[in-house]
Amino acid sequence: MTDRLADEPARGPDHGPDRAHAVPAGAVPGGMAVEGGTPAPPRSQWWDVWDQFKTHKGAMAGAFVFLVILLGVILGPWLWSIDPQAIDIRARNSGPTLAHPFGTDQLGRDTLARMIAGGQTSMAVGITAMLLSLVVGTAVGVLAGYFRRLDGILMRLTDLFLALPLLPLLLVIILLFRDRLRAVFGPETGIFLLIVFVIGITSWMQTARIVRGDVLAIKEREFVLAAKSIGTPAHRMIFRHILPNVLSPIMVSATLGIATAIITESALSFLGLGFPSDYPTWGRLLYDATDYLQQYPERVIWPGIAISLTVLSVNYIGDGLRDALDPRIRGR
Amino acid sequence: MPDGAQPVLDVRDLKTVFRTRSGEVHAVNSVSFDLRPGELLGVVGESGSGKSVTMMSLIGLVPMPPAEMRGGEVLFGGQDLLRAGPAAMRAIRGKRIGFVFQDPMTSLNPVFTVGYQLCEPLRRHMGLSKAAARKRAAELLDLVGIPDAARRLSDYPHQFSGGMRQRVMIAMALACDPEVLIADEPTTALDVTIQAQILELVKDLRQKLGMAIIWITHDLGVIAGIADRVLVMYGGQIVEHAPVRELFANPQHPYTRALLKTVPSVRGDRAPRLRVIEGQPPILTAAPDACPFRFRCGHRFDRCDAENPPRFPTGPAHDAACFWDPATDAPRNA
Amino acid sequence: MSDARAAKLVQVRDLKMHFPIHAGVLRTRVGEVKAVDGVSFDIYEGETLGLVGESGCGKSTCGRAVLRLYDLTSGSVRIDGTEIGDAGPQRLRRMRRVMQMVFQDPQASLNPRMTVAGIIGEPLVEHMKMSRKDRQERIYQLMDAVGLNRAFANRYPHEFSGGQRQRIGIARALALNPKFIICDEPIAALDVSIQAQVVNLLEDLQEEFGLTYLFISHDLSMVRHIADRVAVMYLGKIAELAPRDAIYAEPLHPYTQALLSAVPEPDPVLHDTQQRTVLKGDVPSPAKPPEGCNFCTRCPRVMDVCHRIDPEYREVAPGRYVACHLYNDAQTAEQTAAAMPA
Amino acid sequence: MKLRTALLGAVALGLSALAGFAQTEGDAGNPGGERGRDGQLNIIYWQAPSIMNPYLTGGTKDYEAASLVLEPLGRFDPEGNLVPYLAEEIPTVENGGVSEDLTSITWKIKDDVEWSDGTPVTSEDVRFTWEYCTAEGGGCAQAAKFDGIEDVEIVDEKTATVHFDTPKPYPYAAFMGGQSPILQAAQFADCLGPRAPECTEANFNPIGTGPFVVTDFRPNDVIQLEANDNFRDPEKPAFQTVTLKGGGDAAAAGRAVMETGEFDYAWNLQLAPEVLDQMAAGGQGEPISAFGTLVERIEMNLTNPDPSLPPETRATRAEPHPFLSEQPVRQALSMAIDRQILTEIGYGVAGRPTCNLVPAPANYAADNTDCLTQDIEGAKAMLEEAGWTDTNGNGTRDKDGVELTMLFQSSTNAVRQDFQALIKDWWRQIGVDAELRNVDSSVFFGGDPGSPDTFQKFYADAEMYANNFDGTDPQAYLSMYRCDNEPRPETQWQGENINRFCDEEYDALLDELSQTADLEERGRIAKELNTILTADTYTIVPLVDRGRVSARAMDLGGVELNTWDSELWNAADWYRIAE
Amino acid sequence: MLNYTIRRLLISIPTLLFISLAIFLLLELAPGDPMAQVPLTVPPEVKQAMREALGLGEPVHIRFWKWIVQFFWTEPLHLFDSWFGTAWAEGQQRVISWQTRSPVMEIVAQRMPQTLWVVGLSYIIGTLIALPIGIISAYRQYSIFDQIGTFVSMVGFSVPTFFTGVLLIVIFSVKLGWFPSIYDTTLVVNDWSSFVLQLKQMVMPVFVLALYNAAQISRFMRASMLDNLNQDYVRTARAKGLTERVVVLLHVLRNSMIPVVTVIALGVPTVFGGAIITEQVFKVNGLGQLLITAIQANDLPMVQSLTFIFAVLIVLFNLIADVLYGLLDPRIRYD
Repeated sequence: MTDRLADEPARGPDHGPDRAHAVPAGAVPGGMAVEGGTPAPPRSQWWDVWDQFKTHKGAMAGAFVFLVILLGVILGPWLWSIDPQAIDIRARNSGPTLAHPFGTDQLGRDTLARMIAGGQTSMAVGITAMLLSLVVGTAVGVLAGYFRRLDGILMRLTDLFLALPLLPLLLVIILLFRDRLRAVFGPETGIFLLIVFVIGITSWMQTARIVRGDVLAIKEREFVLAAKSIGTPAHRMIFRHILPNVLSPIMVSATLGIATAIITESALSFLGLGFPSDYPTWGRLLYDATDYLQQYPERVIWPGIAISLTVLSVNYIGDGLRDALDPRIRGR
Repeated sequence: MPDGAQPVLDVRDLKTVFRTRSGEVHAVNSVSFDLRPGELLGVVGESGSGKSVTMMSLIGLVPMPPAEMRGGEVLFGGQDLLRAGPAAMRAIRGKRIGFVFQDPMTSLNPVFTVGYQLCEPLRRHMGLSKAAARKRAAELLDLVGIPDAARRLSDYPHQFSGGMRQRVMIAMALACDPEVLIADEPTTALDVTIQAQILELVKDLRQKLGMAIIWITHDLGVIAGIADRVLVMYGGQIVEHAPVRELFANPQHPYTRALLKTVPSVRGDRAPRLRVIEGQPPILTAAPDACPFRFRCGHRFDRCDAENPPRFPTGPAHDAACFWDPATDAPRNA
Repeated sequence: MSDARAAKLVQVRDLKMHFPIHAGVLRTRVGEVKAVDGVSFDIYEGETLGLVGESGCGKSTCGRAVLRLYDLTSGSVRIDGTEIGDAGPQRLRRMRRVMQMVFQDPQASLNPRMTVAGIIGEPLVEHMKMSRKDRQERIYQLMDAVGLNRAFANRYPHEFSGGQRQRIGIARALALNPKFIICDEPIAALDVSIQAQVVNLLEDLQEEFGLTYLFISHDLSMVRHIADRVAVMYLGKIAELAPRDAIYAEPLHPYTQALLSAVPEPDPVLHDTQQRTVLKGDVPSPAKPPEGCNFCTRCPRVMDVCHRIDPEYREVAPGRYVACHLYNDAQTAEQTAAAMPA
Repeated sequence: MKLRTALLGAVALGLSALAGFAQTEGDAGNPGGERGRDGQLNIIYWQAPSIMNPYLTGGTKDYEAASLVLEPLGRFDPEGNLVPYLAEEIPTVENGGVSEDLTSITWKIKDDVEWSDGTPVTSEDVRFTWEYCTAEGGGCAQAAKFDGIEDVEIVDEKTATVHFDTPKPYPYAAFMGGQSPILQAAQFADCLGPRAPECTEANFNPIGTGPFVVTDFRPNDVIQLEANDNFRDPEKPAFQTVTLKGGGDAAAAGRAVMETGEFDYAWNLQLAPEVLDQMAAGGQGEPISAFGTLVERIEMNLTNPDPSLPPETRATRAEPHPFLSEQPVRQALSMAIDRQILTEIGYGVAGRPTCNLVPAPANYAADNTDCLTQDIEGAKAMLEEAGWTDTNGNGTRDKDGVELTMLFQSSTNAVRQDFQALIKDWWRQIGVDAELRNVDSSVFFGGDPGSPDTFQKFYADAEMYANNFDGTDPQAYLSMYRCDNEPRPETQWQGENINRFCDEEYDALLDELSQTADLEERGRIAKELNTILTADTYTIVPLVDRGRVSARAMDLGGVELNTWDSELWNAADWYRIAE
Repeated sequence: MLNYTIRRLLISIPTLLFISLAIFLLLELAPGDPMAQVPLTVPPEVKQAMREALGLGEPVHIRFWKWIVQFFWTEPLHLFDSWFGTAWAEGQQRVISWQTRSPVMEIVAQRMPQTLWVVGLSYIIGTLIALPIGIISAYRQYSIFDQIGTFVSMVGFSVPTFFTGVLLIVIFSVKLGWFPSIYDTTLVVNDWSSFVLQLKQMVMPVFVLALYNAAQISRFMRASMLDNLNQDYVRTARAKGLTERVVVLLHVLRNSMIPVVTVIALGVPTVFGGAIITEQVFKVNGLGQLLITAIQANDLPMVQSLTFIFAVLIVLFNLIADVLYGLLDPRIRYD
């Protein structure tokens, strides 16, 4: 039997690694011709992914913007050394000036400095919460998919979490543990840990479901059977064979996870439940500024743009990754 | 089959190119052939040889982009299909040219009943009423040997076995009494005993209906049993063309000859060791300015690298695209 | 191929693989798919046993069960003197060095995220305590053995053609110097011109390393080429098992006869003269096999008894086993066999 | 300093002028006429009323909504004077309504008042109201107002006498003001004690004597009312129907009155001054404001909240505070604060700097103004003098190894956090370091003895919040700072003496106040008590006298903002100003 | 299918019980106090009496049991009574909100109309916008339309609704005066002009929510269409000579709708859950606003009942989604 995809005109004869054997030798750059060709450095699939990713203009723009924002908030304090907490009551409610390019707030604190500080928190929340939800989601998904015995109970657990009404619970959990954590870790670290935990713990279910589905599919792939026939034990099977192959959905979840975490944090700020009110995050800055929307519109615009741009860029990155990681699309 | 009859389909110099990120792929390269009324034209070749793309290109079923037609003409009933508009093509597809695809598991829409899918071409092309179409659909299912046809019209594709689904596909292709049936590896996904059933069915239907058939396959055994005339394709080109007995008895192209030798049989003598064609099929990214088979050919010489050989006539209704003449074991001097 | 020649490397007795079907409100077990239902055969050292059948007949499941990739429902599998049918994980892991497998789809059976060296080296990492350098050397040796250029050791599978990938899979199977390799449809996904390359390679390796093969395939012509003896499976059971020449020359079981006659002959002349038996209908579902002989629904020579009694699988002539009521009496069987038209 | 005081005076003057303007215009413009002539009135409360029974709720929004329907025997007017409503007159010792020994008060109900169902109001209803609130298991929120009432005696159909167990110099707690109106006995008869919450219909749609009756009550959303046909004044109310919408936020409410003109009246607009100005520029309405007794203050902890202390003695009088027990430190902390800036940033016209715990009514308000001027240098000198110097050069003063580091807590609220940030900044300038902390208000004011974060537990060095007193008499308010009234483990951390202040002289003065009926004399004592707590000891550091800001549409007449009673106290007099 | 449904229903009973217990315990642990809103002038002993009147004095397990009985027995009985005029539930204590001292379920029923009008309508509109956008975006992948559609839906995801909401109010209510900034829940639609009023006050909240919903669903639709456009049966349909309209809108769409329909079904509970933030911004006092005020007031019976109702809806619609999947896709048989 020939590979049925091979002659299929709908996709054309060039088709990424999935069916490279149809037109094998050198169909993709870096592929090799007949045996005996010159030795070439190894070229992992990620290069193909990157090649495809590069062709997605939105994703490239998104990656660029995201990097700029990320570098901005990381390096910002060195470039713009005003203390975000410093009060200059004489300069309150100032519009954009040379001294305060983004203006100041009602206490005369520098908005640019607060944007940078807020960005650090928002980004840190986004990235850590995403990592947490990813770790939990992947662990649950992999275990459920790989071990038939755990599948039932873990999936029930996932359903349970999916069935919990999240926003109210989020609010309750924050009310519940905020002060205890604050007592242990101090006001900022405590609430940071809590918010990250709460967002992470309530957003892993989709990842778990997707990963489980992929693991189930990969488990049926012959290379897993091949590894089993070699006698590879379960943990090495998971880390060597399963995990690397479910990376694509995990990475897409990751990008979307950052975006939702940032949005969730800002929604919590809106409901008055995020970080302490003097602790800047983009969500908090935006919330505080909505009252001044008419007087000082720039105060809304800065955090609004920052949140939207970050989430937008991350979403575009996710979109590009999804395309790039999909072997059916790659090569188009 | 009478040689002199007017061909139903005349393909001249067909070229299809796929534009990809890594450059152009010349999937079909100057392919010419004709199809005569009532005959069964077999097309053999390995995956990637361009046999399917050729047939899909004829009637615009390759997605454009990434595919692109680079000239040639396809004459069908006096009309050049490559220059016909989309509407004209739709009027031909399914009505005058029917198709059967390789994988009966995925080629039927899973959410519609078999009856609905069968009625679609009938209602569209023949303008039948719902009831009339259904009646005709039942007749068609009966024709392709599905028992209890009328009742099974309301079943979904997944309720049929693979062989039965392929019968449904055939019934669908035959629904409007097409002049041409193009079958793209229709038995490849099936088991041998089921394949035998389908082959019997097609032979039977040919006798009853008398349409011309193009049968794409990589299985020389199937070709031997069913075809009148054979095209051998390699690297996006036709390398040999001959009546079926002539081809098997007297292959002219080194590729055809090698291919025939590599295939073992369940009958006759058993060779102690299989013959192989060394190397891999070619990549089609380069412009076709040399013989595509040269890297695997035992008779390669300078000219093979410099020129793409044209199809030399080697006998009555027999030609091969090769500079080497097996009769003399020497280069042709054309 | 004399019977006395060699020891039995593999002994399979009454192997059963049943997969339960759950249904109903409480997911109770309502039945089972009898993928493999009482299969027995031996494989002698150094020979190739061909296992043929149509899709869904259980031949792949049978192969995997023999390697204990599944937990057996019942039956015994003895390889190289060790019973592995009920072996614990430790014993099984030791046995993995003796028995290996080559898979059908060279695309799917290689981890796309590992390099060739990683793939070939994995069994070495799992089972051998080797220095990195020794392992590297062993990987190169294996690549040489299967005809892969050493320069490609750090490449990823997607950069290779189908035939080359199958060579990688074979090199992986050879890494631990196994005695027994199951080839599960190793050529099914390859093009005709490549199939021959792989089959020749397998034959060369068998000769070089004294390997024993169980060669699973639906391609009767390739099996005829490579196998010493051939077993034909139908719906989870072996219908017939016999030395290659005998079975191709005079198949006993009506199913074998039909199967052989359905293979299209790549010769138009022979094709037109050949007598063919075209079977009616489809293979029944293994979840609901017919009463009596499981071939009775399609058998052109079906008798009354076939619908009632499952025929016994037994030796009707030296080395020839068949499960059919036509050969109920060994005597008649021999006569019939002699009288069979070719 | 003089200039600033003058300015303050001008602001205050301007405010009263504003209120006066509204009133005069109201009087001049109210043409009178038939009931319901002005159609629809739209009121927005950004906190939605959830119940119409003030005895079952602690929410101001609920009292105020209920005041459209339920009326007390008497109310307080915007100046804090007592005004008879259902009563013929306010009983006093002079007119004989209050007995000479101050143990009973006799109320006489007007003859013509009827419930909205047409039945007459009787002394039976007055007695029932007392029974209702004091019934076992009812959880009456106003129980404190009925403290000390021994019995309510029905003298005749329209006369009731309230007997107290001890002399009450100020007997106007029960049945006075929006929080203690008269319920109809007939309607609530089956709702006593534990059955109170089951009477949903009565709680949502009480039969009252007020200008309006409920037609549709949607808890936490909207209340629709229409004019009471049996209201005693046939010309009132001017509006036929009222919609009281709840929910959202103060900014949206202000916008709806002043910018889009969708509503006629918006309650309690706690907004930044510049936001209010911007809205007022919308021209559809204007902000109105008035001052009451609500004072934003810093409370100094006189006991040691050090977490290393055992829970039995932590933050109790057994452990004096390491530095806040020294008066110069407290005084310096107060001097460092610029109350003018705080007011400007946080409250604008709705606030004025104050140095007093009791800022009003005039009779009780002391005239301390010393604290109004920020004096950083003075504060530094004072600390220096008390021996607090920065010996280790870390920027924070210290003495005997004790660093002047404060934990300064407050509830979560944007204005309070701005204040905290500013105050921290000023304290830093005099060499005092502060760690800020804000606690969610439901926890902070929740009183849960298990939580370490309640304002009563005071596990911090200083805390900021606002408090006021009901009605116009500060006696109970000042009594909070009595010895032994502090929260402590034995009392499950309940108690009102948050600072753990204890002074014999102060307690003696309190006793004197509780025996005095003469208003002049009461005022003198109250002022003295106030000064002990603030200007003398800096135990309480008042910051801002917080007024109430609401907004009315330009064409809504008759509004008189009242901080002593419900803002809607005179809704019967409201009317539409003709174009 | 029936077996499957019954089995899922049976499984959901312990799940729901567990959820209700989890919610109850979580709320129980929360440090808030329903007396927090009571002014500081109310003395502690009065507050304590109020607490006890709410039943806060009783042990946790007794309160949970009471709640269970009230919620699963008394409330359905009341519903039954109000439908059939019987008096089974006479005198039985219902779930009472601490804040309003009225039965929780009555308030919930009162909030339903505006929630369904605004959130439900925006969900429907969002879906109706999303489907064609998703279809066209997929059919013309990487075209200008696809790029713009992608951008708009990304923006829909990315901009927090509290920001878009306030922005719309400032532009359309304050500056232009086109729409009211405050939603009137008491408006009765009985003639053309009140209908126009209703439309006007719904425009902004519905737009904000619809944008968000459309963004999500169109992404799903696009992905699902892309999956199916490459399937073999599409080629078969084209080979039959069917028009592109039929191929795309019948063959591909029907298949693509299978996963999307379940996604849409899974989104329905969020409609009943209300859109907390949008309701807050536009003063649409729906279920979301009810929940948030209840949380702020520590009205435990209300929070407990609301969250549990949401949980029931989520479980129910999960089940509906699965059943729909089975019904739509003839290949799926859950037994």
